[in-house]
Amino acid sequence: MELRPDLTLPVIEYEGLSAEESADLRKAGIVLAPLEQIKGWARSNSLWPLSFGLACCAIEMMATGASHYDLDRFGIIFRASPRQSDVMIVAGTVTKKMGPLLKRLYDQMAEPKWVVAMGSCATAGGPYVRSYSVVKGVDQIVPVDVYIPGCPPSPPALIYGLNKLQEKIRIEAAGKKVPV
Amino acid sequence: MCALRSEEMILNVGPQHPSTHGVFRLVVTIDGEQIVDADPVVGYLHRGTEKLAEDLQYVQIIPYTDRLDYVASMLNNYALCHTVEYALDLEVPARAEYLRIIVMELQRVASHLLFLGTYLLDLGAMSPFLYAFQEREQIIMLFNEICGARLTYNYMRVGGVQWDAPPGWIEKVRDFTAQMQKKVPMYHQLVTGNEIFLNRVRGIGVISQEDGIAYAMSGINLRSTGFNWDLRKNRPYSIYDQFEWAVPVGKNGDCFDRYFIHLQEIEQSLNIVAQAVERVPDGPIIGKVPKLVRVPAGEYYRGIEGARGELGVYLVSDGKDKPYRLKLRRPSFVNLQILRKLLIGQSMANLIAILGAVDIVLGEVDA
Amino acid sequence: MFSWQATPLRPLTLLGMLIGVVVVLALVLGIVTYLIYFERKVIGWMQGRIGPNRVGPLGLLQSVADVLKLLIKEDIIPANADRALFLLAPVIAFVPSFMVLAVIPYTASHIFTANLNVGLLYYIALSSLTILGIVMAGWASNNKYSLLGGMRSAAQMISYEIPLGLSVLGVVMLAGSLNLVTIVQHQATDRFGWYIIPQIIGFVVFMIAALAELNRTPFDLPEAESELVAGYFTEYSGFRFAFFMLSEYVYVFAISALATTLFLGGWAGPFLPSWLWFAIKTSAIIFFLFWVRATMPRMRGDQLMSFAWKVLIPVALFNVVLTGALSLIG
Amino acid sequence: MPDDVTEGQAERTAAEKQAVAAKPAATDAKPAAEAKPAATDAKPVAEAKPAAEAKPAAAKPAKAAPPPDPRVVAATAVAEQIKASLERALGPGVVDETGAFKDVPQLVIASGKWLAAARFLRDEPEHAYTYVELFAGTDYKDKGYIEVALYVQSVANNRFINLKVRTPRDDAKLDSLTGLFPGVNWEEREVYDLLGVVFTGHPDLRRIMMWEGWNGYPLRKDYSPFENIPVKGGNGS
Repeated sequence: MELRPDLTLPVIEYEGLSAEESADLRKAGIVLAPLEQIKGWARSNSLWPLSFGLACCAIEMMATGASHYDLDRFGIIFRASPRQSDVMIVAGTVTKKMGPLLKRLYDQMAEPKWVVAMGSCATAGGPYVRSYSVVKGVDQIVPVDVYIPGCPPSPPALIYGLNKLQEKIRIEAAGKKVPV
Repeated sequence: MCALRSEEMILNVGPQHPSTHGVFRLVVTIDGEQIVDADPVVGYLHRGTEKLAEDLQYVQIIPYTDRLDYVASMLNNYALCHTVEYALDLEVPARAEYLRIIVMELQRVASHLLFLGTYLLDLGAMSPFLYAFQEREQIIMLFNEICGARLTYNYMRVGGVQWDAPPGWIEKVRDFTAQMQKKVPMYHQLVTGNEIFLNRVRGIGVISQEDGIAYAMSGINLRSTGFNWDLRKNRPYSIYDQFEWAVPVGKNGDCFDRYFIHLQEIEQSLNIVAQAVERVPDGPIIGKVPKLVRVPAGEYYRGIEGARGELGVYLVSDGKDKPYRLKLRRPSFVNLQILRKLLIGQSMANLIAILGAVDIVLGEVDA
Repeated sequence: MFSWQATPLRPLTLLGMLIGVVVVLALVLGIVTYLIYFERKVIGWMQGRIGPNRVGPLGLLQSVADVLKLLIKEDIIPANADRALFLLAPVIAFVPSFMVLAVIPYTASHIFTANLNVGLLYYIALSSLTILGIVMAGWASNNKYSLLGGMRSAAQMISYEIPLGLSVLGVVMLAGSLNLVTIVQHQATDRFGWYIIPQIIGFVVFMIAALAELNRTPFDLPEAESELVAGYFTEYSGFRFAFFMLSEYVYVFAISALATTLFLGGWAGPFLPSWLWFAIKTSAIIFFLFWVRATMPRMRGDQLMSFAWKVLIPVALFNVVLTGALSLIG
Repeated sequence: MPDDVTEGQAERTAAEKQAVAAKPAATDAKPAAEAKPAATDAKPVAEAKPAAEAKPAAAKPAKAAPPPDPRVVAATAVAEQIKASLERALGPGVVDETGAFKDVPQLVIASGKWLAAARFLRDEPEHAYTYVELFAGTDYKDKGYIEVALYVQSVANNRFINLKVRTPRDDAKLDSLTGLFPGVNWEEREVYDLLGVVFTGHPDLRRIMMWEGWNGYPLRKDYSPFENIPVKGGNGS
């Protein structure tokens, strides 16, 4: 006789998932869902960004990592190697010359990985949107999770953005849809 | 040694590399740990500022200068405004000049602090970086108070400054200056006397005076060779001639001299600020400037002493409200050319010490 | 006194041994987890920061989250890497770091200690095995930074093995034994007290060589972030990277424990229980290591080598001669 | 060839230049106090002229302007004096045009003599223009040439001049100065990259800001980013 877990287990509707995904998650059942949440907890609390500064925003990123704001409080420490980092903070203007290299760095990072577009240049080209050599937003190259406005965003803004990313990781791990 | 000659290896340092301070690539050919050739590749942050400026009015270009040498934005602001004022023969009110001097010299301190921090971080010492940032943060807070921005100030205007100092700001600057003057000896204790540090930077990356001039170097890189050349003294602009201060000059032109002059310049800049805050006059903060600045047709070039060297603006005007051509003489760009010469023959471990001491900001190199 | 060697091997004893192993392992993992936390906190305080404080109370779960995250992260094996060696390298680097812990006498009752006659030799011999793992990692990654890091590491660790070995010779001469338990007992009865007093030169050499062996600042060239990105483990991600990190911190603990044992009288001390004495002394040494890390810049490769061969080894040799002469007179 | 073109252009632009030079003089006649320090600055130069030069610089082009700016007059005199010196050494036709803006003397060098003139001014002890302050290229689309400006400074005498050279837009070619001033190496590469001037004799003439394969020269006035789609993706390698 065929085992039908979707019949034997209580039917849970996961928010923001397609019917198949919802069914998959139901098959996994109650045990695995909290496991996902634990994973989400670990991942969100140990976000290691790639130390990768492009322009002005990098200075604010450094200032955020320094004593006054101290990203280490959130368990965020900068790693030099893309292999060991989880999140790429694109801090600054992405030029057309830099774009392919940025893509390569993104590809070198291990899953799961996230991208934060810091500042208006990385978001949409910023003041250089009319320039011949600037990519109008890093989302043309890599998928972006969090956009932080500002030119450059102040350290509190960056911290807020990273906290939002942590929240997003946890919400997604709980199987819900991230409110936009 | 020759018998043990090994295969040469090409190593790509950057564009993403922790010690290139941004997107700078250095293709080094190494033989063991010895550098045989080095080819700096720049342009990863080329944003076309000069082209964009041709479509902008003068006041609209000022924010773009902020983003050139983004650790010394005030000085960039000034370079542009000064050139336009020079072209217009404009008189700047005294209060504006004093405010400019104060923010420019504080900016120089902030910029040099950032150099100290990152340079020592490159050499493997973590703490000085964080100490330097603490001090820098205080300067940033002062700037935040006077113009509402932390990094890209857009503070200066043709003929003056945009905002007057808020009440109590001058006193805050005075307090900070006094406190910072006491902290400089602390840096000497922490870093200058460290034997490991001295061994890494003394006698490394020596620039001779002839090379310094031939390679058109400027700023601390040139002064470290023993050549006394500071535009604030040699071609006085603004009101620098009204203050008592000295130009620190190096002896050997090595990395240590460059580091040490940075520290000494912090002292001198604080010195200027301390004198300036005592005699800030009252009055208007911006001169009689037309709403729409039109520069008479012609060519103008003015260089000022930026944090990294001679920061110049070359302005070709055809009499309109927009420049016909705006060329920026970026000191980092010019200074960086000597890198190849400095690196060849050195060991890999010295690469970082040499590159760091040239003190470049990529936003300025690539413009 | 309890000794495993004196106990015949019965199923019950075997079970006891296994339990002992698991307890030590769990203990060390706990220690390492909080060592990382402690390092981040201590260095943070020295730099005017707060350090991790958001994950769990006071940030105590920070390292747990880090390790968990690394374990569930994607494990990348670069396409051009030497697959077999790449997989093997973290294991080879990691296993000896735990094996050396077998000889450390934590308490007065050596329940968890192999009372080896050649304990010190065993430690030094096994700890040099890690170099193999590091060189393998550097070579197998097929990355130039990794290779340079691995090579530098090998050169550095081999050079500093010698002063490390020589520096403990004085202790061995005074105690007349290579057995770590005996060394601790000797210190309790020796007329100079702890060996740090008669062996001060040896202690200094030992600490410097230990810093170099651990690849810590100012000798952290192999993983010099500003030069070689992340040194020999540049290409490692996920739990393989965690293995390298773990072995590094296990060694921090192990070398501090060894220093305590050799120079600070091990578990011996008045009033407090012996394990607490051991913990206090070891923590002090660990704190010292972190302190140095927060203070010093990095040395340069050639200076590092010449320092080992031209300064440390002669000094260590002199110490051996001096100790011999003194014990001949005394 | 190019020389004819530049010569012809020079003829026409000379008049313009003078008119332009006169204009600032007219505007800044009022703030006399402002002009004073610059005037005193220029004075020693003006005094040094007769001492150094037996031949008097007869032509003073700024004389026609209503109230002549003393800075411009002095600077133009210096330019004339340098022109005379150059022509004595390198023969006539070296300098196409002289003039001044504010206190900066300007000389337009014939493009064929660019390297020789720069070398002469660097090596001759009386000039000793050894330090390059600025190297910039400007595209004059309407006039059909690209102008390269070189601000060189005499460290010993503490003065600086603006040397200029013009080359046609369609076939922009100049001698490289890298042999004289290593410091213009990257500047020339930048001008090559952004304005398309080929520097013959440059040891390493590659694009510097954009990558090889990029189409067009962005700083030219007729450049449009939409027509110049890059040939291939940039990665700099």
